[in-house]
Amino acid sequence: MLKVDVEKSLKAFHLNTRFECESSGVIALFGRSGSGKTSIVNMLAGLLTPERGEVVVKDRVLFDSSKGINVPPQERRLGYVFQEDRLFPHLTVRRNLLYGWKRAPKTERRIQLEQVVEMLGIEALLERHPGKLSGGEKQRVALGRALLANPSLLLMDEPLAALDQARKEDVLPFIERLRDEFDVPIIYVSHSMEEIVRLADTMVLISDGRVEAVGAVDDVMGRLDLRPLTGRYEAGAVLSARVSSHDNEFALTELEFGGGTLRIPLLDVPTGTLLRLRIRARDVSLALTPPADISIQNVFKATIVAIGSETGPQIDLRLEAGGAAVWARITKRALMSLKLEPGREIYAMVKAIAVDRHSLGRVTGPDRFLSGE
Amino acid sequence: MLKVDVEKSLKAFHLNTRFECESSGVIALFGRSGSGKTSIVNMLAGLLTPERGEVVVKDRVLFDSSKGINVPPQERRLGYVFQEDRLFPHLTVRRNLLYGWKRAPKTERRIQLEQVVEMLGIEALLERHPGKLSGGEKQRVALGRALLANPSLLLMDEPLAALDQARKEDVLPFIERLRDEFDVPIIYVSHSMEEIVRLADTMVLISDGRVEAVGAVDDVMGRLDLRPLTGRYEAGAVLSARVSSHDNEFALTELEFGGGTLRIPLLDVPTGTLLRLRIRARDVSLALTPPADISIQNVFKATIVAIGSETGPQIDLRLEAGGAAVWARITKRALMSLKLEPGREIYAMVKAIAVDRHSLGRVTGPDRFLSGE
Amino acid sequence: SPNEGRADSSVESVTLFAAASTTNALAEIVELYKDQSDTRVRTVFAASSTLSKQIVNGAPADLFLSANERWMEHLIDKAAVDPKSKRALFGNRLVLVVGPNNEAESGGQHQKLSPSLPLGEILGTSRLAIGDPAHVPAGIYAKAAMQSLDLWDDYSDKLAFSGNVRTALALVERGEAAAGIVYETDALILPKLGIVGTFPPGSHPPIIYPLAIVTDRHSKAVEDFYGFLAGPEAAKIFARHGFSPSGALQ
Amino acid sequence: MVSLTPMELEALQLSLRVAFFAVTVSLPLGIAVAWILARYSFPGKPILDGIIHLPLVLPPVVVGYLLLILLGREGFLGQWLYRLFDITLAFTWQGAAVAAAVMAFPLMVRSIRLALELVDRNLEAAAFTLGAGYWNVFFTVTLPLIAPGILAGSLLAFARSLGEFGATITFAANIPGITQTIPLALYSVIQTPEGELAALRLAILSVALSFAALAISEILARRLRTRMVG
Amino acid sequence: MVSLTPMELEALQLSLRVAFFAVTVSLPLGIAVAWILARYSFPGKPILDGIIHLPLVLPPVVVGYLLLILLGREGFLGQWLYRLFDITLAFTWQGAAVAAAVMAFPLMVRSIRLALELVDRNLEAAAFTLGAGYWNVFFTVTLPLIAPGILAGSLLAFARSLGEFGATITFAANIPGITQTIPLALYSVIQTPEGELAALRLAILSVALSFAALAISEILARRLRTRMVG
Ligand SMILES: Nc1ncnc2c1ncn2[C@@H]1O[C@H](COP(=O)(O)OP(=O)(O)OP(=O)(O)O)[C@@H](O)[C@H]1O
Ligand SMILES: Nc1ncnc2c1ncn2[C@@H]1O[C@H](COP(=O)(O)OP(=O)(O)OP(=O)(O)O)[C@@H](O)[C@H]1O
Ligand code: MOO
Ligand SMILES: [Mg+2]
Ligand SMILES: [Mg+2]
Repeated sequence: MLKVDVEKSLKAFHLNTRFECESSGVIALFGRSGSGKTSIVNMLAGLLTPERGEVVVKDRVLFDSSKGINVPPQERRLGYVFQEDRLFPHLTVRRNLLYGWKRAPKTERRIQLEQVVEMLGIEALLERHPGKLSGGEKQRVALGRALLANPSLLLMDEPLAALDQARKEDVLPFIERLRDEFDVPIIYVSHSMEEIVRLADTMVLISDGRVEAVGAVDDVMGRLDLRPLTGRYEAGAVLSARVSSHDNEFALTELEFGGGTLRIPLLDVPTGTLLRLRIRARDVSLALTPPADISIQNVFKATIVAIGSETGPQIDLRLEAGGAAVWARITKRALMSLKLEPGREIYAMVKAIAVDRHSLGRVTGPDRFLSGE
Repeated sequence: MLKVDVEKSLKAFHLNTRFECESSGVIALFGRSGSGKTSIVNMLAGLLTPERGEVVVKDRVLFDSSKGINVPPQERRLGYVFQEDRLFPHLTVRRNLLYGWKRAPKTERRIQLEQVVEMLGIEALLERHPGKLSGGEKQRVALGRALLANPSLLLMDEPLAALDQARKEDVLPFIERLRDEFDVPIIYVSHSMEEIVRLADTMVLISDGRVEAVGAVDDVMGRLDLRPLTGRYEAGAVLSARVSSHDNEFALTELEFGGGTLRIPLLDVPTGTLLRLRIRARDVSLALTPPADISIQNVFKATIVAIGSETGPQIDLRLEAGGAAVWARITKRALMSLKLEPGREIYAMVKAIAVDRHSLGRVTGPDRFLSGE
Repeated sequence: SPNEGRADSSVESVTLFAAASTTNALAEIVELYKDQSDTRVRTVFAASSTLSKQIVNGAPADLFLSANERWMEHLIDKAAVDPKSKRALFGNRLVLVVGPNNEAESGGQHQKLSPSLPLGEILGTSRLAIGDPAHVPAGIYAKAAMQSLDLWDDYSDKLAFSGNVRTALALVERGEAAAGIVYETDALILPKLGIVGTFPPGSHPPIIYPLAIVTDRHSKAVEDFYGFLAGPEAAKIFARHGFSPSGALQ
Repeated sequence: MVSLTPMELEALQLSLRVAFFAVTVSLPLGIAVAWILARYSFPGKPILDGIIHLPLVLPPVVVGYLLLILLGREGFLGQWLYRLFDITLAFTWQGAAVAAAVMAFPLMVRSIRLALELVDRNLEAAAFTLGAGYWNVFFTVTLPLIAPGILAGSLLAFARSLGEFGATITFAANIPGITQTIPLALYSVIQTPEGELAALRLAILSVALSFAALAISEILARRLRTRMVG
Repeated sequence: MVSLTPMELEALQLSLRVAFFAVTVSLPLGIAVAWILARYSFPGKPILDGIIHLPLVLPPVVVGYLLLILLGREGFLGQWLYRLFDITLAFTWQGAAVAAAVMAFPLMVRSIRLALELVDRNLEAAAFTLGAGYWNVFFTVTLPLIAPGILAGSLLAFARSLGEFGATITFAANIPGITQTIPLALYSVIQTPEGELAALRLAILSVALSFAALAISEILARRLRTRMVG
C-alpha cells in the first residue's frame, strides 16, 4: 500500500496532495511542468519535509506529522533515479553501483551486482569514471545504482528527460526489463504520454499541486473531463488487448479486444499476453459501410457514444466497440455529410502502422488501483 | 547571391562545404547534430576562419583565402541569433536592442526600434534586464536585437532549440512575421523538419561537413536517395498548392494542387496564395476504388511510381498525382492483398486534420534556387 | 634554567638578549666562550627597547644587555630582571657617519661636532638615518645630541627612523641615506664609511650598557656566562671593538 | 568618540593615500595581466603566473629587499631613475605605494582573472556580430561583466595595502608622516616598552578600517550582483 | 649547488616545521568553518565572515599584537594557558605556527568554501537516498569532491605560512633556532651591515621554496582534476 497525503507551501506554490494506491507495478505521476511532481517525489524520498501529512510505503510509515515521525532519507530505503544522472564523479562505475548496495542491510541484498550489470549491459563500463560516459550510459548506471540499493520502492523523476530521442530509446527497454524482471514497484514521473503508456499501470494525474485523478492508465486517459490535463493533441484512448497470434510473413501481430481484432507491427511477446495500447483519435477514420479494397488493415464495428462540442474544423467522437472506448477525430464537414449522431453504428478504421511500439505497454497486474480523490 | 565555399579541419572533423543560392527568403541548413551547421554559420559570421575558400553574401566578398580577404565580424553586418539567447545581462532590454542599431551606419538604419518592439510585442519588457525574462521573451529580444542591427542577412542557429514546445509556439510566429515583413534574407539552422517546412524556401542539406543537396524545400524533401538524411520517421512529401477557397462553415480551406483538391483546417491567408505543405507518408492510405461514405475528406487519384524495399511490416510507396510526388506508408499485408504494383492507378486518402499548421509553409518567392553540388 | 623551545635538552643553553650595537663584539665573545664551556649560547639582537618589551611579555631570555639605562630600569620596575644582578659593562660614543661616496669632510672620530656642522650640505636631497627616537636608545641619544647642537628643529623633517641602530647604519652603507647617527663602535666595523665627527659627550646622556639576569633565570650556566661577560676576557674584546671601559663611565 | 592624535591622523591619512595609489596605479596593469593569463596560452605562461603569485607567498621582507635591490637609490633600476629623472622611491610615500602595490597585485589579478574566466565569451562574439570593434566590445561588454571581479579585487588589494608591513618597512623605511603608515606606526609603538595604550588605539583603528573595507566590498558586490539580474 | 650555512639550515627547517604545523592543525577547523559559511545562513554570519577575513586585510603586526594581548603570558587567554597547563605560546615555535596559521586561515577557508559551494548538493542528496548517513556522506562524497579545494587551500596556506613575517616577529620575536624562520632571518641580515650576500642567499632560498610550493600545488591540482574525469 502506498499512501501519500502531504501539504507544503513553497513560496508562491501550494502543494496539497492526497492519493492512495497499491504499491506494485509502475505508478506514473503525470502533470504539467511545475505541477509539483518532483516535490512529491522528494517528499517520498525524505529530501523535502511536508508541513503536514503522512507518507506510508508498503505499510511502513515514513512520515506522520501528527505522530512526529520523519524517517531520514538514508533510512527510507527508496531508490531514487534523478532526472540528471547524479553519479558520483570521483568513483568508478563499479563503486557507484555498489554505493547503495554496501549500505543496504545484508539480509535485504536480494539483487546482486552481476545480475544488474548483465541486465543493463554495462560490463564494459565498470572500471571507468562516469565523466566520460554518454548520457544514455550514465542513466543506465544510475538505474543500476538505485536498484542495487535493494530499495522497497524505486522513484524515477523523469529519468529520460535529459536524453535525446536516440538515447531515450537506448534506456527505455532497460526500464521495461527492470519493471518486468525485478519485483520492485516504481513511481515514475513523466510528462511524456508515450512513456507512461509504455511503462505504467496506475496513473496519478497532478495539476497545480493537487491530485486530479488516480486510476488505471486506460481509465484516466479515457476520461473526457481530464482532457485539458491529459492534452488534446495527444487525445486518444488506451485499451487493453490480448495477443492472439503472430503473422511472421507480414510481420504483424494480431490482438483481440472487445471490439474485434487489431493488426499491429510484429511484437516479440508470447501469445496470450495482455497489452495496453493507445490509439490516437487523429489516427481513427470512420465509414458508414464496411470499406472494401483499402490499405487500412483494422476495421471494426463501433457505436457512437458521444460527440464533442469543440469549435474549429475538427471534432472528437467517442466510440464504443465491444465495451472498449475509442476516440475518433474527424472534420465537422465529415460529421455533417455522413450525418453522424450518437447511437449510430459505424465502422472505425485504424492503420496498422499507427499503433507503433511507442504506444504499447504491458499490463503487469490488473486492478492495482484502490482509491483516490 | 550567397556563395559559401569553405574548408576547415576541426580536430577529428573535416568540413568541406560548397553551395550557392540566391540570398532571399529563408534558407534552411538542415543536418544531424554534429554535421557542421554551426561551424558553417560561424564562418559566415566571421567568428570562425576557414582554412581555405570563399564566402560571398549579396555580392560582397567577406572572405577569400586566395585574395587574403577576411572581413572582421564587426564589419560583416550579418545579424546572428544564437541557439541560447546571449543577451547582455548588464544592459536593459532597450539597450540590448539598440546595441547593434547604434553601431550600424546611419544611412542603413531602415529598421527602427518602435517597429521591432511593436512587432515582437515586447513594449513591457524594455526597461527590464534580461536575467528575469522567460525563455521565449529572451529569444524574442534576441531576434529584435539582431534585426535592429539592420543586417544584410540574418543568421539563426537553432533559435528555438533551447525552448520547450510552448515557448517555441510563442516565438515561431514572430520569426514568420520577421520573414514576411522585413526584407532581410535569413539563414536558418534547424534539425526540426516542422520548423523548416514552416519557414524555409530553400534548403541546404548538410551531412558530415559536406553539402548533400541544395534546392527548394519540396524537391529536397521528396528525394528518395536523401531519405537516410531527411529521416524515415518523418518520411513524407512536400508539395506546393494554391489556396482556392475558404469554407467558413466547416472551418476548412481548399487548396488546388496538381493532383486535385485538398481540404485542410482553415487558414488565414488570401486565396491565390501559394503554400507549401507536407503530407507524411504514414497519414496516407490507399484504396482501389473511390471509397464512399467515409470521414476522410481528401481522396485523389494517383499512380504508383515506385515501391520501397524495406524489411519489416511496413513499406513506403511513391505516388504521382498530377505531377506532384506523394508518399504513402502501408503494411506489406495491404500491399499483397490489394496486389499493388508500379503503374497501377489507385486512390490516395488523406485526413484533413493530418495537415495541420505545423506542416504548412508559405512560398515567398518561387525558384530561388540556382545551383549547388 | 627552564629553556623553552630548546632543540636539544641534553645541552644547557643560555639566551642573551642584547642591544643591536653589540652584535659583532658579542659574536666574537660567544665564539670564545664555546672553547671554555659546553653551554650553548643563543644571542638575540634588536633595539634594546624591543628586547625589553619582549622580556616583559615572557620572551625566553636569560640575560639582557641594554644600550641604555632606561629600558633596564623599565624591566626592574616590572620585576622582570634581578636588580641585584644589574651592572654596567661599558660605554660608547655617538658619531655622524656618511656613505663611502659622500664628499663631506670626514674628520674622523676625533673631530668634535658643533652647531656649525653643515648638515644641510651633507644631506643634500637625502636623509639622515637615526634610530627611532621614540624607543631605540641610539635614536634617543641622537635626538638629544641634535637638540643640544640646535640641529633638531631644522632637520627633524629630514630624518629616517630605523628600528635599531644597525638598520640606520645599513641605510647609510647602502646609500639610501646620506648620513646617519650611530655609535662609534658601529661606524668602526665599516671602514669604508666616513666619520664626520663625534658628538660631544655632554650633548647627550651618557651612553651606558647595563647587563642583568632575567628574573627566575638564575642557574649555573647563566651565572657562568654572566660572569664571563663581566670578566676581563670579554672586556678585552669589547674594548677592541671600541667600547669604552666601564671604569671610564661617569 | 575619542579623537585621533596628530600622529595617528597622519598615519591614517598616509595609509589611505598609499593604499589608494597602490590600487589605482596598478589596476590597469592588473586588468591587462589578468587578461593575458585568462585569455592566452603561450610557452612562458606558467612562469609569468608564478612570478605574479610570488608576492603572495614570498615573505614580505624578501619582496621589500628585492625592491630595494631593484629600485633603491643604488639599485639596478633605481640608480637610473635617480640619475635620469631625479626620482627616489625609497623613503617616499610613493615607495610605500609601490611596495603595497606589488604585495597586493596577486590578489587583484586573481580576482579579475577569475571574473574574466567566467565571462561568457559568446557574449563578446555576439557583440562583434552586432558591429562592435575590439575595444568597443571590451568597454561595453567585457568590462561591465567583470566589474564585480574588478571591484572585489580592488577592495581586497586596497585592504591588503592598508595592512602592508614587511615590504614597506624594508623598502620605504619608517618615516613619520612620509612612510609611516598605520602598521608601521603600530610596530614602532609596540617596540616602545611604555606604548601599550598607543598600540591598542592603533590596533583598534586598524581593525575598524579593515572591517570597513570588507563591509564596503561586500555591499558593492551585492549591489552589482542585483543590478546584473535586475 | 652551494650548501646552506647552519643558520640557513636551521631557519629552513624551522620554516617548514612552522608552516607544516600551522596548516595541519588549522585544517580541520578550516574545513568546519568553510562548511558553516558555505552551508548555513544565520544572523551573525557576515560578522563571522568578517572576522575570518580579518587577518587577510589586517596588518600582520596588528594580528601579532592582538595575539600577544590574547595569548601572551600576560594575555587574557595566555595567562590561563600558562597557569593551568604551563603552556607558553609567545616566543616559541608553536607561537610562530599559531601566528602563521591565523594569517593563512582566510586563504585556506576561502579555497575550501569555494569548493564546497561548487559541490553539487544533489550528489549528497543522492547519497542519502542510497542509505548513507551524514558523516558517511561527508567522507565518501563531499570530502572527495572538495579535495582539490582543500589541497589548493592547504598549499596556499602553507606557502603563506612560509612567508609570514609581521605577525611572527611581533608575537614570537626573532630568536635564532626558536622562532627565526627564513623571513625573520632575512630581516636580521638585511639589518646587518655587510649582510648583502647572506640576504641574497636567503632571498633566493625563499623564492625557490615559494616556487616549489606553487609548482607542487599546480601539479597536484591538475592530477586531481584528471582523476575526476578519468
Ligand atoms: N524550494 C522551492 N522554493 C520555492 N518554490 C519551489 C521550490 N521547489 C519547487 N518550487 C515551486 O513549486 C512548483 C512545483 O515544482 P516541482 O519541481 O515539484 O514541479 P514539477 O512538476 O516537478 O515540474 P517539472 O515537470 O518542470 O519538473 C513550481 O512552481 C516551483 O517553482
Ligand atoms: N572548436 C572545435 N574544435 C574541435 N572540434 C570542433 C570544434 N567545433 C566543432 N567541432 C566539431 O565539429 C563538428 C561539427 O560541429 P558543429 O557545432 O558545427 O555541428 P552542428 O551541425 O552545429 O551540430 P548541432 O546540431 O549539435 O549544433 C562536431 O563534430 C564538433 O565536435
Ligand atoms: O639598542 Mo640599540 O644598540 O641603540 O639599537
Ligand atoms: Mg520535476
Ligand atoms: Mg549547432
